[in-house]
Amino acid sequence: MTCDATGVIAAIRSAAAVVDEHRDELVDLDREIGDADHGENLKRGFTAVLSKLDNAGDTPGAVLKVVASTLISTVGGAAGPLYGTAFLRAAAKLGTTGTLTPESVVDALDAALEGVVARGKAEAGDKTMVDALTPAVAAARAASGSVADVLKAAADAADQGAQDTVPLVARKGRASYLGERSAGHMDPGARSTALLLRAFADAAQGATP
Amino acid sequence: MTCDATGVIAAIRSAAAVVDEHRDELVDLDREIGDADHGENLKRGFTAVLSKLDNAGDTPGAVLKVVASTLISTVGGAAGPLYGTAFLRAAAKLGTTGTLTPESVVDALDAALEGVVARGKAEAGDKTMVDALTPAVAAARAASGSVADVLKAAADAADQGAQDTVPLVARKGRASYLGERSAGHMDPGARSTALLLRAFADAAQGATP
Amino acid sequence: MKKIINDPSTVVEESLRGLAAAHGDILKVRTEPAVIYRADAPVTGKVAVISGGGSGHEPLHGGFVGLGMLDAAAPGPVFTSPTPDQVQAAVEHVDGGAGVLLIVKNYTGDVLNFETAAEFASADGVDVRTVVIDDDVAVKDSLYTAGRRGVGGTALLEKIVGGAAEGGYNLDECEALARRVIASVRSMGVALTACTVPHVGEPSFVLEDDEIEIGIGIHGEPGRRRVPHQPADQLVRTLLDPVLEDLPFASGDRVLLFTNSMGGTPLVELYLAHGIAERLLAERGITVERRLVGPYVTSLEMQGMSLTVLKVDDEMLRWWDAPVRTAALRWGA
Amino acid sequence: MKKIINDPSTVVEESLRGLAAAHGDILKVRTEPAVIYRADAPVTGKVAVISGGGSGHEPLHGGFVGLGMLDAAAPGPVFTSPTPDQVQAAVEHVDGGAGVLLIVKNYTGDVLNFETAAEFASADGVDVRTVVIDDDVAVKDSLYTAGRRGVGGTALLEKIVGGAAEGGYNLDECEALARRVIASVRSMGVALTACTVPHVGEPSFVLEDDEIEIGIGIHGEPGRRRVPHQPADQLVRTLLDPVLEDLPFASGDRVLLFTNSMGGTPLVELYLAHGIAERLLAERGITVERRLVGPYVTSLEMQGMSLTVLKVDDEMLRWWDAPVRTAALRWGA
Ligand SMILES: Nc1ncnc2c1ncn2[C@@H]1O[C@H](COP(=O)(O)OP(=O)(O)O)[C@@H](O)[C@H]1O
Ligand SMILES: Nc1ncnc2c1ncn2[C@@H]1O[C@H](COP(=O)(O)OP(=O)(O)O)[C@@H](O)[C@H]1O
Ligand SMILES: [Mg+2]
Ligand SMILES: [Mg+2]
Ligand SMILES: [Mg+2]
Ligand SMILES: [Mg+2]
Repeated sequence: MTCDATGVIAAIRSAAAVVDEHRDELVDLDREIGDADHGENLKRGFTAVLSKLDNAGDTPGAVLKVVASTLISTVGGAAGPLYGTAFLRAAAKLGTTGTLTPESVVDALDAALEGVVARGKAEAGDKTMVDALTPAVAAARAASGSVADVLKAAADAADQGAQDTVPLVARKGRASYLGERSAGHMDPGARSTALLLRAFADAAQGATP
Repeated sequence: MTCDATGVIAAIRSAAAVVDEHRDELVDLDREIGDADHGENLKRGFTAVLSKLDNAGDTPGAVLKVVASTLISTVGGAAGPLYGTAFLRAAAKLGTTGTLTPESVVDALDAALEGVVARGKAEAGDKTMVDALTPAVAAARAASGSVADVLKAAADAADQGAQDTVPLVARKGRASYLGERSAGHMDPGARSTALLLRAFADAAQGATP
Repeated sequence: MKKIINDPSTVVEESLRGLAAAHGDILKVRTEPAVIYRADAPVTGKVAVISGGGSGHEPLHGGFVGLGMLDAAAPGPVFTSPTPDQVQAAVEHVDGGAGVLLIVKNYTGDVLNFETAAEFASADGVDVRTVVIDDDVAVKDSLYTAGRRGVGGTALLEKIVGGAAEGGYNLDECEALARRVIASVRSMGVALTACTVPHVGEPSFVLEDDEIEIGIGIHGEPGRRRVPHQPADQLVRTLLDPVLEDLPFASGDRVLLFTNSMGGTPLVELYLAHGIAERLLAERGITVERRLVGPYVTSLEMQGMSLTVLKVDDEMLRWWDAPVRTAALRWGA
Repeated sequence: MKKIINDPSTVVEESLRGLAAAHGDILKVRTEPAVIYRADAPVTGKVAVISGGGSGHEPLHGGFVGLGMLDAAAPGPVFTSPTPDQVQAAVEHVDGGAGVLLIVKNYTGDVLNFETAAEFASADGVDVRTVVIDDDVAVKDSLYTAGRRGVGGTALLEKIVGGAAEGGYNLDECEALARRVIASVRSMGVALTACTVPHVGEPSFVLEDDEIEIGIGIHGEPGRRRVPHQPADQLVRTLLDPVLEDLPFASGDRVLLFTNSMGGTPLVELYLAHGIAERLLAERGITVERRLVGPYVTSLEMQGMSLTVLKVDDEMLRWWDAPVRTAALRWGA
């Protein structure tokens, strides 16, 4: 992947493929502690995104803005506005820059996390996507190296973060209605965050810088 | 059993017991080719009859008239008016006679059959209670001996008649909606007719005349 | 069996208590024998329209008692026709001196029990007429069967004739209108799942995961044939084709289309099916003048639906549109 | 999964087509984004009342669009909140210049999506207020949860506020009334069976033959606890006690009692449960002033029910009684 708009478009395409592949898994996770639609919601959203990617923009930020508004207007549920905000804030952070750098990627991830928290008011430990995104941002910031290295660190940490939601009792979102019974299941939003970051990291493999 | 009102009351009590005992069987038969209520309908009816039997009357006819009106007002469904009519016609045939004779029993059975046919318009072979009652009347008429003998002949023939409904395709009642699919099941009304006649025959064992 | 009941033998009685509590402004309930009747009955000088049948098909018939529809309903035990006493008591409660029309669904039990009641009421000097509705095309009508069943068309019949009775039709006119509606209405149903009668405790029949029962009745009695489950487009056609061929309905006809849930089918599916039926009728050049969509003639919790098509004229439309104020149907009042 | 559908991904769209065909005199439907709105919208000078949410709860909300209730509803996919575009389009269709009240059920997704839409509409100069209903006592309300869910009380809220808006209330008055209704209404539900979301194809949870789920939501999400099935007398008490203790409701209170089916529970059971609830309230000295009984806030084909109790005053009763003309609720018009 290149670190310009074309590369970002390619990364979004692989993210869409990953969502498609894991749709049933995300539905099943949401069935356990939610309402069984998370995979379907994201699939609907990323399918719409795919149809908008051609000529989505000349800069990474412009592309991510199209992704954001498409997700907001097609995903629905809690995940729609949250992921929409995440991509929107990342886009805003990147501004009009034409090429991603490891630093700008970290800053964009950080902005995404802040957006999700601002919108959803969840804290770490509430068993939400924040529990994947928070360690991901920290790991990305601590990592050194290329965009690919930063994203790999983020994805690894997000994987672990998603895994760590299993024993938690949910305090936000639909899973919170279950109280204690929400423990013992992975949070679907944390899992999808980890999947998206992994897709971006894989797409960035061998990218420069 | 004696062949007066007291004896008839006793016979009706055993019939009620038999209905209670076979309630589930009749429900199951009706479930196969009807609407799964025949046993419940008769049980409801005979339970009501039991509560009216004390001092129901001084003659067999008077007792049967109480049975008839109670069945009509509690059974519902097809069986209510049909059995109600059967008992009513039998009661009318017996008139004010104080003691049953083998001949009067045969005539009463015949009147009951005529009543059922008049009301329900079924012919032999239509897969209804008529298929149990028709051979029962014929066998009773052909039999010689006591009231008990006559009733035993009727019950035996009704058993066979009910059995013979199994291969028939129903042309009356709810089972007729099934068309060919009604074949292979015993008609619940034919079965209940056989059960009632057997209860009467058993109660009459050793009766005089 | 999981049901919200206390005891299978008191289901109907307890349910009637709740019905009375819920709709005291519209109807009253009496027991032993059980009758649901208009709160303002008898309406002097008005033809009284009475129906009834087994319970478990709610809102039919009790939910249709009230201004502009039924004067009384006689509710039998679940899926079992009521007794003559109930119908006689209904007549006594609502007879307003202008005669009584009995609307009976064509089942042997219903016909026999209403017949008996009619004899008694006539003997008491009441002018009683009986009409028997038999709109189910799934069943062969011939001299050698119990004939067609009364199903979805019953709701339409009760509304139209009830409206006319409220509007001042005399008994002859009510009866004639009823016979015309019966001659003009046809229905067909399908079950996706069976229902469980409380006193039985087990499903009335068993359908596999991919099987449906075409030509289902409303008493949990099996239908005409089992076929694999099919997409809605095809399923609606499977129901509608025999209905349209039967009367037959032809291009240029004006109809009322009634898309009915058997109880357990949710509205999202029912409206979907209704949309398909509208499209198919339009394709045939048949004009849908009025429609009714919802669970009105049900079979407990059964999943499935039925389609009813009534060929209408201005007279029928007038009484369909007339004010009605019942628990289940209400407009203009 | 046996459903009357063609394709899980087009269920809502096809169902809306049928809804529009069935009720053309009351409502219109537009797609991409999907909105159901009053046939006569916008009503100039009237506060517009808009709600919406995931589909699968029909007749909520689309069945409540019409005179005296909602001006528009935004239907999301099954059990998924609608997107901001839908809500924005709804506002555009029905804004009559007197401001817009958004009625939102308290779910994270609904709140976030409506919030976004409200921001856009406000930016366009529309006076938009949002009220969030959270009547479900099964869920703990605390700073550390998503808070209580909006369930059955939503239907009552939409009727009362819709009536007031039709009756001439301005936006401040509508909002104040809505907040008072929300503060006065409590609900609790139970599932006897699970439901199956079309795009999932399997039941959302599994209940054994003798198990029920207390405190169920309306999205097939599991409830608070599983208990053995119980007789109706006890079950109704299990639902009603926490509702009454919560507000709390006390002797002398006047209430509206809403006995709601989750979809698959037949009316015969629902009225039975309603009768029990009426008796229990009477025993506590609580006066039932009005009642609503039926499947109004459902969860597809789920069997089960909920009880909603609203403490009413004369103002609420006035707008409850006011004319309404929608697909699902209709009186006085
Ligand atoms: N307040 C919140 N803050 C952050 N994430 C949240 C919040 N509420 C829910 N989520 C995330 O959204 C996911 C559920 O998304 P989805 O199933 O698409 O929406 P819904 O819950 O409306 O059905 C949860 O698994 C969780 O990770
Ligand atoms: N026309 C008829 N003539 C004689 N017997 C009939 C007729 N119709 C039905 N039956 C009898 O009634 C029985 C069914 O009774 P039941 O189940 O109590 O009533 P329903 O069919 O109304 O549910 C049938 O098995 C049959 O024997
Ligand atoms: Mg979800
Ligand atoms: Mg039967
Ligand atoms: Mg029956
Ligand atoms: Mg959802």
